[in-house]
Amino acid sequence: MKLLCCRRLAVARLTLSTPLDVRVLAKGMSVGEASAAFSAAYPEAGGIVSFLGKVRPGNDVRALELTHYEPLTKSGMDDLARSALERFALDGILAWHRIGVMVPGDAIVLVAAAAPHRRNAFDAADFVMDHLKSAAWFWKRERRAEGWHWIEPREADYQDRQRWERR
Amino acid sequence: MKLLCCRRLAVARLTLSTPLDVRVLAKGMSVGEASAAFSAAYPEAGGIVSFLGKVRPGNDVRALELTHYEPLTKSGMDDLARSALERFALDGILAWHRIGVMVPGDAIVLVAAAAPHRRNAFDAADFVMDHLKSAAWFWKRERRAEGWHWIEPREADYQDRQRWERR
Amino acid sequence: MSVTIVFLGPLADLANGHELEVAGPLDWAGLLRAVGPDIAREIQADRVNVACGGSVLADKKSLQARDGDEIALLPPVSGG
Amino acid sequence: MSVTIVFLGPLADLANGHELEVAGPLDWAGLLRAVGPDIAREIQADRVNVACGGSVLADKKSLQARDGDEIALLPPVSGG
Repeated sequence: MKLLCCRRLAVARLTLSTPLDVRVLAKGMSVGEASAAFSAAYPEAGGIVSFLGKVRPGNDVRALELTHYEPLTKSGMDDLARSALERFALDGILAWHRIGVMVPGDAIVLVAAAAPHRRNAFDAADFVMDHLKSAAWFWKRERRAEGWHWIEPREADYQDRQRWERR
Repeated sequence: MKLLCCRRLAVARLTLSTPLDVRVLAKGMSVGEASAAFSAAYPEAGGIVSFLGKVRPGNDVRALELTHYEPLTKSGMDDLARSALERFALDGILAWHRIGVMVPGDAIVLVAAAAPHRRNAFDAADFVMDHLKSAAWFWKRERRAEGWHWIEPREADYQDRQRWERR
Repeated sequence: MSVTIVFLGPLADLANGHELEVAGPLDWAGLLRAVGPDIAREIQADRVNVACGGSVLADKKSLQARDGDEIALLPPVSGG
Repeated sequence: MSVTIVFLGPLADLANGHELEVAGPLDWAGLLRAVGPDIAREIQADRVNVACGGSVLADKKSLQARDGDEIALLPPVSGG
């Protein structure tokens, strides 16, 4: 009984829009609540795949800053989520992305995809992440001991995204 | 402050073994607590991919029963998790699987993989799920209006697993 | 002491039970006789595995179960 | 009224600021003059996109910004 009550509470505190929930967040990210609410929102889904990206503590990184271009960011992420929804016949999708300054361990991005079968949920989360990495309107820099450094996608990130064009 | 307190509580209620946490669960599955504890256990991971499989309500399904062969199940899942850990250079992996009778909406399986980069986390969760579907010691049957029906993996499930042999 | 034969998944339906105790020792031919013709036909198919003493046999026809061993008849699995 | 030029990501470092206001209208040649030689060199590369009025231009050289428009200079992105 207790668990059921708490799960409902967590869901009640957070209302997701369905089938798309896209957010650009200026601070914090309620990963646990979002995941619980997402799972509850799609009771008919057989499989839910989630990706959580966090700031890595290595390479002497003190902080990470994500900036964006507001007139393009949200609408670009909406288009991306909508195309994933259609391409992979999803029940629903969530794509949340932080902007601002974060420290190691902080959540940067959360993507969740719900589908009747697991293959589509995996592919959709993968597809959305590949595009958020190198085809969404964000710019990332790291603060190390000696100052700020802009981060460009790795060559692997571009190749990952190109996989989806060949299909 | 309140959120931080709750997240710590959730983690404290559940102690995961690292880098492998494999469980065959006879009842319930604390998906939210497991996910929070897993993320907290790998602060150095840049990417965490989770898969949650649930009983689907369609096809007139009233209940789903998973049976297993205890002398083989847990050790087989341990081997599978260990091979994923090595093959994909993970920080850690979690694989939980229910047995017993479940109803639509109940969690059947939870897999989570933590890695420095997202590609390995995606591949590892995918790899473990493909093997749990058609190469772990579970048998699944559904109760519909007219009785119980044994479920065999779909042809797609066998093909999904074979992808990993070709590499 | 005896040998226990465990029927998993749909084989339990066919066997009308989960376990059968038979006198040991038991080899492959003895197993086929012990389980009856319907189960015997099923377990001769490649898709059915046999475990003895907690290990899956690479070649089930090499079965040599001794008193106290548990033999498990493992039809195609389906998890997740 | 005027045209606002917005510098994103590393271009803001190079421009020593996030925005620049210039008199409109402004075409591609006018933009290159307005931002100075260092930025001009950067934004001529294929990897830099240009948006005007909230839309990314398919052909940035076709830029025709009017008074009140915002031009965004978009270097290679990096999210997630």
